Amino acid sequence: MEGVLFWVFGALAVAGTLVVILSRNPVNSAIGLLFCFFTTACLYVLLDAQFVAVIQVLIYAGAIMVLFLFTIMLLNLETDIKKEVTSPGTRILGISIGSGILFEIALLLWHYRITPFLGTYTPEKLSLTGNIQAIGRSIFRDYILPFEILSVLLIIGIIGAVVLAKRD
Amino acid sequence: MLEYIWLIPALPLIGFIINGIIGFRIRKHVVSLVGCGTVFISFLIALMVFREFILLDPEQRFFQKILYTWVSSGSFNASIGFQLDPLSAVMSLVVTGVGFIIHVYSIGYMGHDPGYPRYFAFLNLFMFSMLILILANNFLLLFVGWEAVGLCSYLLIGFWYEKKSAADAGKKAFIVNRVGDFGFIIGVILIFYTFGTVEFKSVFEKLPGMIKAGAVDPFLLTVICLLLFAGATGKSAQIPLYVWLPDAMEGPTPVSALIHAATMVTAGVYMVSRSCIIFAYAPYALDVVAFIGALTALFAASIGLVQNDIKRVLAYSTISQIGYMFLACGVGAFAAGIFHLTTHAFFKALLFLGAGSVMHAIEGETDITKMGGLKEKMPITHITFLIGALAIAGIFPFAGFFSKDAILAGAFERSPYLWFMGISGAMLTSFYMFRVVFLTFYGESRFPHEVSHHIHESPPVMLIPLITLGILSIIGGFIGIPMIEGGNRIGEFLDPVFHNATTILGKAHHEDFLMEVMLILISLIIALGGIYLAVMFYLKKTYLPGYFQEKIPSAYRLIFNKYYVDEIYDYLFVNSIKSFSIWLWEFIDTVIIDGAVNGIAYLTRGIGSIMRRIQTGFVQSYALSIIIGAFVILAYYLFRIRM
Amino acid sequence: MGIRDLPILSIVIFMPLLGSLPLFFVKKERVEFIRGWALFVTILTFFTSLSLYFNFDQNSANFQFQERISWIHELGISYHVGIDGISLWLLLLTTFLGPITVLCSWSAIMERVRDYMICLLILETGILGVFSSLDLFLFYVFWESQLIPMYLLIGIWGSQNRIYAALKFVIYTMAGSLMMLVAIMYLYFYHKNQAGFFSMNLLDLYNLNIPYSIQLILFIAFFLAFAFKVPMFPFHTWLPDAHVEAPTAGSVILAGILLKMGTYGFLRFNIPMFTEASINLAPFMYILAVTGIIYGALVSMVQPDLKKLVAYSSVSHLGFVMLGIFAFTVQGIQGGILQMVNHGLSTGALFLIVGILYERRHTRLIAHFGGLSRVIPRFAAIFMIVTLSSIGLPGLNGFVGEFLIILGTFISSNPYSTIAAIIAASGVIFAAVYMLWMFQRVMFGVVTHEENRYIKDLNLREFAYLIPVLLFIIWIGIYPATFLRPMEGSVKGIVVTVEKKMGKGNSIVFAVDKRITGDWR
Amino acid sequence: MAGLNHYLLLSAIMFSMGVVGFFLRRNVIVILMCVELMLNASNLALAAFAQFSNTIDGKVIIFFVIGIAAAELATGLSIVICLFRNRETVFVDEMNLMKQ
Amino acid sequence: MDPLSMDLNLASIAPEIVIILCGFIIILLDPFIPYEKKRYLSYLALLGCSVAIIFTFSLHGKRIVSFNNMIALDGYSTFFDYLFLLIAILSILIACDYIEEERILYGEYFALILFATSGMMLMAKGVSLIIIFLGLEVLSLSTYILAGMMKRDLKSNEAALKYFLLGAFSSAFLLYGITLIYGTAGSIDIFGISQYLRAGSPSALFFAGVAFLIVGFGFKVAAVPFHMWTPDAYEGAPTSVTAFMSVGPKAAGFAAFLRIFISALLPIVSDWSGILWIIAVLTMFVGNVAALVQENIKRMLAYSSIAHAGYITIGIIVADELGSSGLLFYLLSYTLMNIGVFTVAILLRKEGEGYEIRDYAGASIKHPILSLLMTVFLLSLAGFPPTAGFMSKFYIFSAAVKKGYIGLALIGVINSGISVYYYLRVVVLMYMVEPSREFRPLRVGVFTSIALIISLWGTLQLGVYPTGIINLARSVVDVLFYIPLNIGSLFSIKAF
Repeated sequence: MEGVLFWVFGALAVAGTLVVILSRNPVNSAIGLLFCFFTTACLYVLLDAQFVAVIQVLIYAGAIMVLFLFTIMLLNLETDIKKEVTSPGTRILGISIGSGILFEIALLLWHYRITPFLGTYTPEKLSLTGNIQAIGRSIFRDYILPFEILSVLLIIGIIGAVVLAKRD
Repeated sequence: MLEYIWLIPALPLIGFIINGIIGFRIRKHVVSLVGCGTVFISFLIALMVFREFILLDPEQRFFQKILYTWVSSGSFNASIGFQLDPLSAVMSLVVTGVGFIIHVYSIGYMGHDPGYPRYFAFLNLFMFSMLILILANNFLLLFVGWEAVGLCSYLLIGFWYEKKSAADAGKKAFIVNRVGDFGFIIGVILIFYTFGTVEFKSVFEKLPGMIKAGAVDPFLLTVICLLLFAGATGKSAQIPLYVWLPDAMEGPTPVSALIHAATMVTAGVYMVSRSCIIFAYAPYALDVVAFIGALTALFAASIGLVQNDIKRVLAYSTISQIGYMFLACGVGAFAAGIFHLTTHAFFKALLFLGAGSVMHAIEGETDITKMGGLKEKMPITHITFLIGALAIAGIFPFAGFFSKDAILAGAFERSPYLWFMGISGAMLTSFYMFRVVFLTFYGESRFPHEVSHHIHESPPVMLIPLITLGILSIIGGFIGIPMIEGGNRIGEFLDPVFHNATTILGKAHHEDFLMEVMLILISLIIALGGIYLAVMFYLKKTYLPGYFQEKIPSAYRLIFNKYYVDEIYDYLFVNSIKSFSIWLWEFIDTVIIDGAVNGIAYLTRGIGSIMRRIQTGFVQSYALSIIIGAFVILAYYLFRIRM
Repeated sequence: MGIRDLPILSIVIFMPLLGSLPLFFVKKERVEFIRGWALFVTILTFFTSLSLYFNFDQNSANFQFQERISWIHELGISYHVGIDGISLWLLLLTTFLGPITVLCSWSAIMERVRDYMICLLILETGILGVFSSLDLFLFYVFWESQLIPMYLLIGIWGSQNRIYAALKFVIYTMAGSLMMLVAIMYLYFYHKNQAGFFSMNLLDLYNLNIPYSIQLILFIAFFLAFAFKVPMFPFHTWLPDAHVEAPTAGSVILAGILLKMGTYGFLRFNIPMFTEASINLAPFMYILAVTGIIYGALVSMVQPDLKKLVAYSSVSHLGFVMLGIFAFTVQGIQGGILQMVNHGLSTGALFLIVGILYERRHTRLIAHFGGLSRVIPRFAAIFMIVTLSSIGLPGLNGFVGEFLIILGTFISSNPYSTIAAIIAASGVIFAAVYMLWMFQRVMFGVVTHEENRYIKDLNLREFAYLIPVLLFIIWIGIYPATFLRPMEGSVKGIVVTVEKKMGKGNSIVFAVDKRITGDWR
Repeated sequence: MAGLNHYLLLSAIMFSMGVVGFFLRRNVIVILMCVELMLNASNLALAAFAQFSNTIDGKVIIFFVIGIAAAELATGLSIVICLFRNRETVFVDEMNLMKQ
Repeated sequence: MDPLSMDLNLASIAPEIVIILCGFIIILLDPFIPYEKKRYLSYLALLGCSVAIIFTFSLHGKRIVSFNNMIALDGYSTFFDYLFLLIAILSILIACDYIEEERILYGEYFALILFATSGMMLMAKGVSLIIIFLGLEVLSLSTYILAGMMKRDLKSNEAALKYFLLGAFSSAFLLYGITLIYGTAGSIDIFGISQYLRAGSPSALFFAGVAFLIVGFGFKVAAVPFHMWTPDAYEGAPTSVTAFMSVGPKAAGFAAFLRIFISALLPIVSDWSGILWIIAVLTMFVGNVAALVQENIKRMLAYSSIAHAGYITIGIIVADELGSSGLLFYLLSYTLMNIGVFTVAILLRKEGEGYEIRDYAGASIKHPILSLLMTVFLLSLAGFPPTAGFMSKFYIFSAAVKKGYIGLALIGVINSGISVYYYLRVVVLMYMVEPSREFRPLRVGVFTSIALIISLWGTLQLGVYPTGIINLARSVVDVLFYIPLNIGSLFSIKAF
């Protein structure tokens, strides 16, 4: 079952990314991205990361996508979709170099099966204590400093938005 | 007194310093006084030294005075030191004596020249250098004098530097001399390499022992001698480096008399005689010396036959006469060479001064075809000049007769061919000398009217030197009368110097008396024959020169143009080197070396421009660069792992 | 407290630099004061440096007046200065030329006098430092730091094409010295590996035992740096440009001292440290040196520009120096060092003379002159003497050096040295050709350009700086012992080092020496 | 059952797609979306790694990555808006005032 | 949740906290301060930096690992704290006059500089990849905004956008690399990674992670081929920001780069030194050669900064204490001389952001002192003794030679030979060419003067007598090489 779901969601996620990079209309790209995010969230569930899946939907699909769409609307971008053209040469170059990197990673994966280091958070243990609890404990204890730094980062983002997007 | 021999060269140096630094501020007669006075005192000292010297035993006639160590480096040592032996004693007398006479003559001759103090300064400097040359006790100091006289020659030839030909001639003299000096200095170095010293005394004393011990390669000695002789050919104007001397006549006539006739040009002879022992052990080199000498004697005399410039005729005659001296050295008759050097100093200086006197009278004209009939207007000049001509032609009892005869006798002993060359040269000599005499002093005056009007006898200050030298030319030969026992005083006096060399060369056995008389007679007849021919050509049948000129024009032109040697040299060396240099500069320097460097710079900038073009300003192309970078690094790792 | 207790060497080295500091605070309009001050500083430096000579122990081959202070302790770098008989003369030559360069710029430099004098003074410190550093790092620091003042001198106060020339000068010199930097670093770590501690000290590095193959590479690295500086053929093309464009003082320093840094480097570093490589590469050096001698002379002959002519003649003269140094004989090396001094004096004086002409006529083309002897006789006399010195006339300085070099090379044990000496000696002929021809074209003949008729003869100031040079030219010519004696010990030290490495068995140098002592009698 | 490699491959595909999109698209906003895709790919890989290695750090890091993405995006979009005000364009190929 | 079990040592990040707080205070105060008095904000910022320096100083010599192996307070990070605070102070000092003239006096400017500084400090202090990544993001975001702060200026907008897009792109790579390393090594702190590597040969995917790390850091330090953003971003950004960008992010990038590659990746040094070798060589060549043909001084300095990144990279490749301390020393001297150059470039610029190199022609006549300073800084950049530039090049190249990277050292010196040309070109123009324009009358403010004096003094001090700094640099890098089997054993002092 899980395997099937992985293939289904995986295929959908790839389809979403394809929409993002192939659609000439940014709104369509945004929808594709949204689609991709959703399917990724589903994959997170498959990976026993339910909390992350929720966050993914809330922040990515909710907040970030809205930001994207607002901006697209604000800048009224649909009018000049036609400008979005790339020469075939560029396209071939881009696709080949992209698939080159993909090919390289795949090759690494294919030939050298990794045996990951095994930690203590077995699925059993996680289901015992609860996924969210474990993550929360981790974030607010082990990862307290990154968490605080993230807050600074977000404030910088706000300052940036204020400084740059404000009309003067 | 011997202690003070360093004063002999030092005094002219003082004169040079005084005249050189403040000469242009002090009055003319002070300049003359300083110029002549210092030389005169030197002469007096030389005389006194000589007197003291002659009182010593012949074996003890050697004296050395070392002032200080000049160059000392590692095992090499050369000092500023003077040595007195019979050879240098004779030379110093000749140089200071003749030098003084010519100084005095110059007072009159150069009287109206604006560069008067400069002239005397240079002349004094020359005296200093020449005395260093002959009094030096080692090869390096000799070389100092050697070069310094060359410098003075350069300065004095180019005395009238505003005349391009004079400046050119000076430069030519210096450079041609340098070519010879190149050989000389290598020779000196080889001497040091071989003997470990450059001091005359130790070199000459070491040599026989080393030969005996087989410690020295005879070939090396030959090379040394040839190199030294190369220096001599430069300084003494022998084939192939004689070309500068005729041009050197651009200088003032007293300079020609002093430097280019009496003293400096004979330095080569002096040097070869000085090194006679080395030469004695290098018979091949000696043969070369003899052959070059004889060849030069003949060759230069042949050019002298047709030259019209009075000083140039005398110049070629000088070359020719020095050739005789080398011939003497080459055949081992060193004493005869020095003897001829001395007499030649007298009569050649006389001839030059006489020519100068003539030129002085006729406003610098030097072309003998434009002269004539000066006999009446300048009687004393005429007489003295005639004495000089007779002396050089080798007519008994004039000085040249004895010295030339001694040389020819030596040559005959060595090889009849050399003798024959010598005797032919003697014939040519008497012919061309009397050609000059006849064209200048006899016959019709060929001067333009306004010139002949002014012709006058020279002032006493010029005539007295002429007369003095005339007397010397007459009696000078009697210091070396051949055949009579004890007559060859100069030979005996010089014997300590040359003894070893002549012994080695096996010249001990004496000539048969009859043979000697025969030779003397032949040479006398030949000389007289030359005079007779000159009489026929230039007094009796004056059409003859023109006739021959038309009959064999190519030979005439060849000789008249001095066998085109100057032109050949110009073509071979001067021009080709100049164009080669320009090629070096404009091609090697500019195109190849700078081109390579600029090329690299250009290439670098080119690459920079390409990079600038890659920097398109498009974000995507920048991203592409990152992607390619990532791709390559990944590929590197893939490759590495697979290995 | 005796004078030997004072850090006299450091005082000499840094006096010009310290002297330049007050100038930063002087109003630039007060040119007379600035010139006077610079003159005062340079003269003071000269006299102070004389005390080095008077306190110099002539019998010692060791470095004297050594001062050593740890500088960068971690890297084993110290401030270590000291002089031996070799550097003594170059040091004195530098301080001697100091006042002369100030004097010759007196009226030639009218713009930015203050900056100019500052550059001159800093330059002097840099050069003095190069000649007295015993620490490789310190040496390199001084070596590079004299580059910039010189660059500015050429670039700011030069003539039309100055920027190109200045850049060429810097880039060429840098190109060479950077290789040296890497080699220095290598040596440094080599020493660490061999001796166990970091040291940049020359005396420590002398004791290194370097395998031949590495020596070869290091030799080449140092060679590049020095060959560019000397400059040896074919690295010489920056020199004519730099000389032509530089102001007179720049040319004087360039020719007089900067070029010696290259030859000095060979003597101080290449030969003692990479002895085997030096011995084996000597024929190669001969080829370059001899080519330089002949090439420089020939090209010099056809130059239309006075300064270019003198510049190419420098190539020729420095070829002699290189030849002598690589002869590995006492005579050769002593001659080489003496010739460095000689060249500094003679060529320096030639540039002064060209500068004097340039100041009066604003041209350096030989064709624009002619017949000057009549107009300016005193100038002519001095010019003549300098010319003669340059062509190596006996009795003047050039001869002693050249003769010793040729002699030293000739008797060297190297099989190629004889032929090299002979060819080099022929260079003397060419020297006469180009110098005399130049002299003739400038001074002799009749005045062809009307402007030349009114040229003024030397003034007192010009006499004041030419006469001392002349005095030394004559002094070295007639009594070189003053100069040869102090360097003897150091030179012998080098020769002994080389001969040790050669192996006594097959040393021809020794054979020659044996012959020289005359065992055959 | 999908293994770690499958997830990683999927993540790599998404990452490469993001890279390709970044290279190909001209619209700044879409380019930003591509960056988001790349970050998302990382997230997927993180989650997979965490799951298969029995650690929790990966899943925590995702949390931070999402935060970073948000802050980055806010900044990026404000730059875009600022630029749009002056230039009236969002196409990066029209932004090359500086090139040499 | 037990608070005591939290490994929370605030003291170890005290300077960062001070800086960030100071930034917040400035932001908060900004709206209440009238326009004329905004300058006081800069005093505040300087005060904050000074306090941070005092805190850093009080932490000097301590070795603390805290926040669950995320932050290491040790000599290395202390050195960088000093360096970054110096950069912050200098940037603030040179910015005041400039942003007033260019009408960008915002409290935000200083706040962002401070935030960026805190990001840099975290990058140096972080021993966990996540901290380093977050620090980098803090730094980058602040810098993107700073670059775009001249909102009306098209070039500034464009610079910000390009920098941002490519920065985001490359940080995605970096993140992917971190992910892969985490996945294979099972740890994100350098101790864990190092242990993983010493346990045996790493998994192949780990190398992909390393590759992406190189991409990410390569971008940050402007190494070829990840350098293309540099000229555009430098040219477009306000010059005071460019000055900051040219030293700050580069130093921070190298701090993290070195920490990770030495502390964590030293066991596989042979696997990355080759790559970095090529990158260093390319960086030096591209930077120097491209700088030869630039007409704009900011662009020229951008390429010069690329070239210097190449030299500095040598310090990583060498991978020993000499190289690492050389890198530290180099960064310090580069900071001083580069800030100096930019300061003079700002002062002598032509009205209206004229930074063409030819605009500097003849500057020495009107502004002799500034020209002299510029010359000193440029010579230092070119590596002439006795300046910091020479000393640092000497240091880093000799480290290369010591390790046997003679080729690298040779290429390095050849490159500094090339670089002489373009640095001296500016000197040529200033001194040897007649001015082509009127230089405006100049009032060099106190702040700017202080900045100039600091940079000049530093440039000369490090060139003439660098012992103290070399000592310091050598004493702090040993921590990179000493990799404890048991973390606790090294960092025995856990609190103070």
